Amino acid sequence: MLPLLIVTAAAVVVMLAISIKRSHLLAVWLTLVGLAAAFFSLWIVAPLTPIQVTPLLIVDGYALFYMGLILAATFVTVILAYGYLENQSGYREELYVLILVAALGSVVLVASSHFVSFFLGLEVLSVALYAMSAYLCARKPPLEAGLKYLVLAAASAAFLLFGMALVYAQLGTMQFGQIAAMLSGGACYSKALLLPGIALIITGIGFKLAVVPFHMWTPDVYEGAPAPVTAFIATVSKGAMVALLLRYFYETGMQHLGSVFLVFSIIAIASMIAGNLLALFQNNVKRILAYSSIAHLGYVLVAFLAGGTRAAEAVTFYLVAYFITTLGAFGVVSVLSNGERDADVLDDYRGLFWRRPVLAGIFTLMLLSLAGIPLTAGFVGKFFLVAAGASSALWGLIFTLIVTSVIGLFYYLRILVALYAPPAETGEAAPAGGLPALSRGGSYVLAALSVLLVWVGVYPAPILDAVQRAVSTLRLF
Amino acid sequence: MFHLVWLIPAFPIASFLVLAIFGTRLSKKAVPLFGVGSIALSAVVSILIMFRFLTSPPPGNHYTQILWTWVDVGGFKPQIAFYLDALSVLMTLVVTCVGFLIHLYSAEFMQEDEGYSRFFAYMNLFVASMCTLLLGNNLLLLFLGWEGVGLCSYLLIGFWYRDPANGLAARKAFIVTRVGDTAMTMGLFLLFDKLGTLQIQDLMHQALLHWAVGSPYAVAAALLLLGGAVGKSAQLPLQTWLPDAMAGPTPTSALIHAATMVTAGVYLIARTHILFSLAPSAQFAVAVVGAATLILAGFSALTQPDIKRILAYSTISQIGYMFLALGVGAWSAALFHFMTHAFFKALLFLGAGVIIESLHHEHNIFKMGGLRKELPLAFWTFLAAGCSLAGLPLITAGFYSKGLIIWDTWSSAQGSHVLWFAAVIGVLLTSLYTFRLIFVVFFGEVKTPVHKRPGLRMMVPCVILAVLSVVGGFLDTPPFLGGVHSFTDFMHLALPVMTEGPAGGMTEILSESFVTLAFLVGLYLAYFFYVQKREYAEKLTAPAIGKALHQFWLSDWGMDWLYERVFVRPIIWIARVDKQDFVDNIYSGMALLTEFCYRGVRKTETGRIRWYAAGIAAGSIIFVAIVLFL
Amino acid sequence: MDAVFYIAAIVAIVSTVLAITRLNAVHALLYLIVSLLSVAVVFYVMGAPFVAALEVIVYAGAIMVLFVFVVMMLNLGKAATEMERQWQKPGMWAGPSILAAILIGEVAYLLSNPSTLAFGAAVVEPKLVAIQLFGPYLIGVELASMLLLGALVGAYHLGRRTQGKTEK
Amino acid sequence: MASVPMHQGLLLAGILFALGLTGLLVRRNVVFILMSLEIMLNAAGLAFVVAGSRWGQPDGQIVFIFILTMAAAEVSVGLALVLQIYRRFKTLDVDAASEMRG
Repeated sequence: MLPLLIVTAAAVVVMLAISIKRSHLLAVWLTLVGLAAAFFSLWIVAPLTPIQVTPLLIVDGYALFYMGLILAATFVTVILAYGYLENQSGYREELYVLILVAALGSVVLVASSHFVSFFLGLEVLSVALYAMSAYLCARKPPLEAGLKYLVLAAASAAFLLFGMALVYAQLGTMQFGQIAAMLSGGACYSKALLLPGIALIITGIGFKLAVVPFHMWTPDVYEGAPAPVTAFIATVSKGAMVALLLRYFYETGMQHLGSVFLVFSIIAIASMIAGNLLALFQNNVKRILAYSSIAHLGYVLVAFLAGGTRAAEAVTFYLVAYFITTLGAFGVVSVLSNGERDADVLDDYRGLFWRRPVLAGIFTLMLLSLAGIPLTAGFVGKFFLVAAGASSALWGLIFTLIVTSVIGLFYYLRILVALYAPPAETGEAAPAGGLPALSRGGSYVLAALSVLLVWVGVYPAPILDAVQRAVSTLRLF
Repeated sequence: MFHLVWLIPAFPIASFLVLAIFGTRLSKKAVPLFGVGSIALSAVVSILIMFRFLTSPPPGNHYTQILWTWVDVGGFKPQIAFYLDALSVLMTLVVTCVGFLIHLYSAEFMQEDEGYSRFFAYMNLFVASMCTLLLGNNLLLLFLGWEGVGLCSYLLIGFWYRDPANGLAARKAFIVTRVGDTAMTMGLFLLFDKLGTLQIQDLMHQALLHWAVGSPYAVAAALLLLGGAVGKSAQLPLQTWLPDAMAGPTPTSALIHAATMVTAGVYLIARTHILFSLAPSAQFAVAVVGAATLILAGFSALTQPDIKRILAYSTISQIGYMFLALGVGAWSAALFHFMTHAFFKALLFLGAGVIIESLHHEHNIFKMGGLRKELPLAFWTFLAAGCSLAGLPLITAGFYSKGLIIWDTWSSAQGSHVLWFAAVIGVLLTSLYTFRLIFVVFFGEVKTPVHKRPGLRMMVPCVILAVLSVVGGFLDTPPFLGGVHSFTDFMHLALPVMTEGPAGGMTEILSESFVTLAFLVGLYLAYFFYVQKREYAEKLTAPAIGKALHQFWLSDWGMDWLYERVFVRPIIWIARVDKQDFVDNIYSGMALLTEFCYRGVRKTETGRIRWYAAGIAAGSIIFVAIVLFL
Repeated sequence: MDAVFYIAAIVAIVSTVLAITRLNAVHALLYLIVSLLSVAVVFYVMGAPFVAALEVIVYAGAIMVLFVFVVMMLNLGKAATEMERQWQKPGMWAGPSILAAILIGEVAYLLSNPSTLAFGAAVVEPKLVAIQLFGPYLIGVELASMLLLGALVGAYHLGRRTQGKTEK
Repeated sequence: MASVPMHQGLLLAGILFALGLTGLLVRRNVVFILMSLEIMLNAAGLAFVVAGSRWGQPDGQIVFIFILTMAAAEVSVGLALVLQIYRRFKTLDVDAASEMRG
């Protein structure tokens, strides 16, 4: 419970600090300290786990691992946001309150063991995200993104709630553990309400994961939202949802129900295909990353469907790699953005190598990792996904994964080609000394992420160990 | 002590990262501090390890340092682990020490170049990759290093990328070696598939268990690995990239294209020697490739006017000797020649670099002359190296290492007299082209004035290498000249002893005499044509047949011409004819289909919230229907 | 009591239909309030008096007032209604109506299952709800408070009229 | 006291939910869209109360309270956004907010 309390307290403290004295730096520092404290409190809590905190939350090794991941990613987001917002006019401090609230929601999600905490965590996360996406409300795209996100998220939440109500009507309990017990208990439960309920819950989960056919908001919101917020949506909110998906379905064993398995297979295949196809000739880097994230979640579902400890490990490891890579990629977008607009058009990256070689190198690394080239974290992650899928003989899904990965290479290479293209010979080719300084925090974070990326790619053992220990606490159905 | 082995590649890698990231911001002084210092540290570590290995060898004469397991999935668990035995210790020592000297030299040589830090970054990455190649305990790690050195070679050949010719040379090197690498990759897959491991020692053990001598799998695997080795080591028929690779900066040529990378093929074959002994026919192929290469490259070297190309062909030819030795099972002789060759060939290139620098980047030896007095130190060191290359009897290292190979070619059970004869002819050719080079460049009248003299940082490495080129040979001498066996004994800790065959009327002393004779004949011919009667040399090429032969050898036996005709043009022709190909339609059709699908799915991204909500609703309703009715 | 349920249900459905079809926002809101009130009646019939009261007070009261407030602020008058008339073409109803019909069909199908599910039918007293709410669901209450905090900060930030251009 | 089968309650919830969904898909005015969302959420809450009533548990009502809270939060942020959008886009047409696509 301690990490949750600290995050909550941090949000309140930051808000109070803002009301007393507006200072961007102070708000950032308070946020960072709060996140760091929450992160380190994980170690204090660790010896006490697993512990069931009221019926709503379960804090076990698995939850702690994902909490750590979420808190670390939030930490990175905050640093990126600081550099990003320094260039913006208007009030900036509220964003940190929202980020902390969103982090709280995600942390609740990964520890949730009850429909109520599931849905409340989700909503705490979502409500903060609406405001975060539309944060720069002096511009049109963020407003549009915020509106789209709000309407669709609320609609999908309604679906989710209706599904939960159906499951509850059928089983009379909302706790995952008891649902599992009932499902294994006997076949006397007619599945009439249960199955549609699950299907509607999948809608809610699928929306947050941005998988086909619930994916269409993704590119618009990614494009419109400020780059650090996009990084947050792409990592934290999805990661928390995947954690919940694993816990909910693995602990109740629902994915083994034939038709549910079929539904997930359709989603996975459609996501891999549509995500990769849509990105092909896209010229907006943020949209490319959005589409590629759709595909990546499709890959994750392949391993998810495989089931078992091995699959949970593969998914968790993949998420770690995906977090590092995605934060890095959006981090590059974020540090390149200026006060007027985000650097999201492919032309912004043309010849970047000649202007900012190190940044181009980092971006290259991130893209290679997304594409799954060896010696990067992305490769090892994808390797585990395929291995997990293969161990359950999901050949159709693996085949799709591989074919679509090949298609995926194309658009990653398109960005790479642009990065290394000779600098445009236009009139504005006078960047000598004219390059604005990059935010220092952002640069350090990017450097750290790239080191981490290669480190995990070359020496995955420690992370793998941690993942294995975390997943071992998951009570599989 | 041995557990420090990971530092050997770690130092250069660290320095590479520093130079790559902060290179442009470092001062001119700091760059060599990192670039040269890291290699110096690596060299110190490898010297210490060598010392330790000699004084108190590890149990079983090998040591494995497992750093970590990369991934562990279903039996496939490549480790990041380093393996030390006599072979890898020796080669690492030579690579780091010679590498250090060349780096020191480059610190001055490249000083004026705008890509100073970039150069050192590439060079350091190269040393790191090379050490990974040598020390890796499994074929995957070895392959990583293998590709790493290939990449660095590519980057360094094309270092002066503004000249398109350099870019072309780099690409040629990359593509030609890639042909070999493809074969090698297939070999790796074959080995992993059949034997289920990539760890080299396990692999050899499994091969011994499962495969009989001459088993088709062993032969196929050995031949595929040979393909890789031939590409990397510029042996027939994939030698054509090396002379063009001279487009790179001269220290690059010294380090990569003479002393280290090109011997990776030798290392690979020596490392997998058990596999080759299981495949006698493949091993014989190694010997034949080596013998043929050393002769052909020797002839080509005779005709070249460009000083670096002469040295390049000479390198090809000398590696031919190593292959020959490997092919007849004289494992330690090959390694002995590798070591001495690293010394004198590196020195020759460095000397060539000194000459080229001091003559306004002049490469043509016929525009040089009389440099003996102008650059005395360069002359003497170059002479020492040249004599070593040619095999000046008794005092030079080259004589001992080459003599050993030639004698082993005769005396080995797998040797043959024809191969021996070819090797002796090779000595004659070597001697001839080496002294042709020396006489033309250093004697006669001055043709181009010297405008710049090398400094200390360039000459110190030359002198050290000159000493090594001479005394390096005394590690192993024939019985009638002291009979020192320290090198061979050391190598036998890791490599098997050669099986002797019937001597057949030849003795070692007789063989060495033939070598001496061949050396003297070559020396005399060179003296005759290039000092006494210069005009005769031109007359030789005057008649049609002479001219044709000259042209033929100059163009490397028409290899490039041949490849152009046999491979490049037909492929282009087929490609052109095949434009409307049926199979092609499938691919372009797939691309079109993909694009069509893209246009289709893109239409779904209308930007309208209501449409998106409809998507969610429809998806949800369909899924409910699926679970309800299925 | 059955009759009360059915009447309330029919009123709810009809008023909801009217709410989503009205062109004038204020009219629509009034229908919506009627709908919510009838749902409150349904709650009461089903033995949940506490949430019935909440439905009236919070939903029909507070939240709808918020809507009315915004509609007033935006001053959507006759012109807006006219605009709505142009936007709302009859054809637009077809697709969504089909989707909705399928959805209702599915609900009906799954409820037509013979395994009859009768109400437990006991009245759940507010006291019991409160005990549960501040017992096992305490964390939920706290989370709800954070939810409102997030919404508060977000709405405050987004609702601000002038983006502080004078700042900095 | 009640003898209405649960079916009827859930059916009502389902119908209301479907109506809300229809409104969401048809209306172009942002305010109407938010209203439709409220209808859907309310329907979900109704379903929970019905389910809780079936089991005679207070849990369904508790979830309804949380849904109420959430609806309030959504509406407040949503309406703030509507005000902002009206200021920038000078319209309440959601289709105007479709500059990003493709």
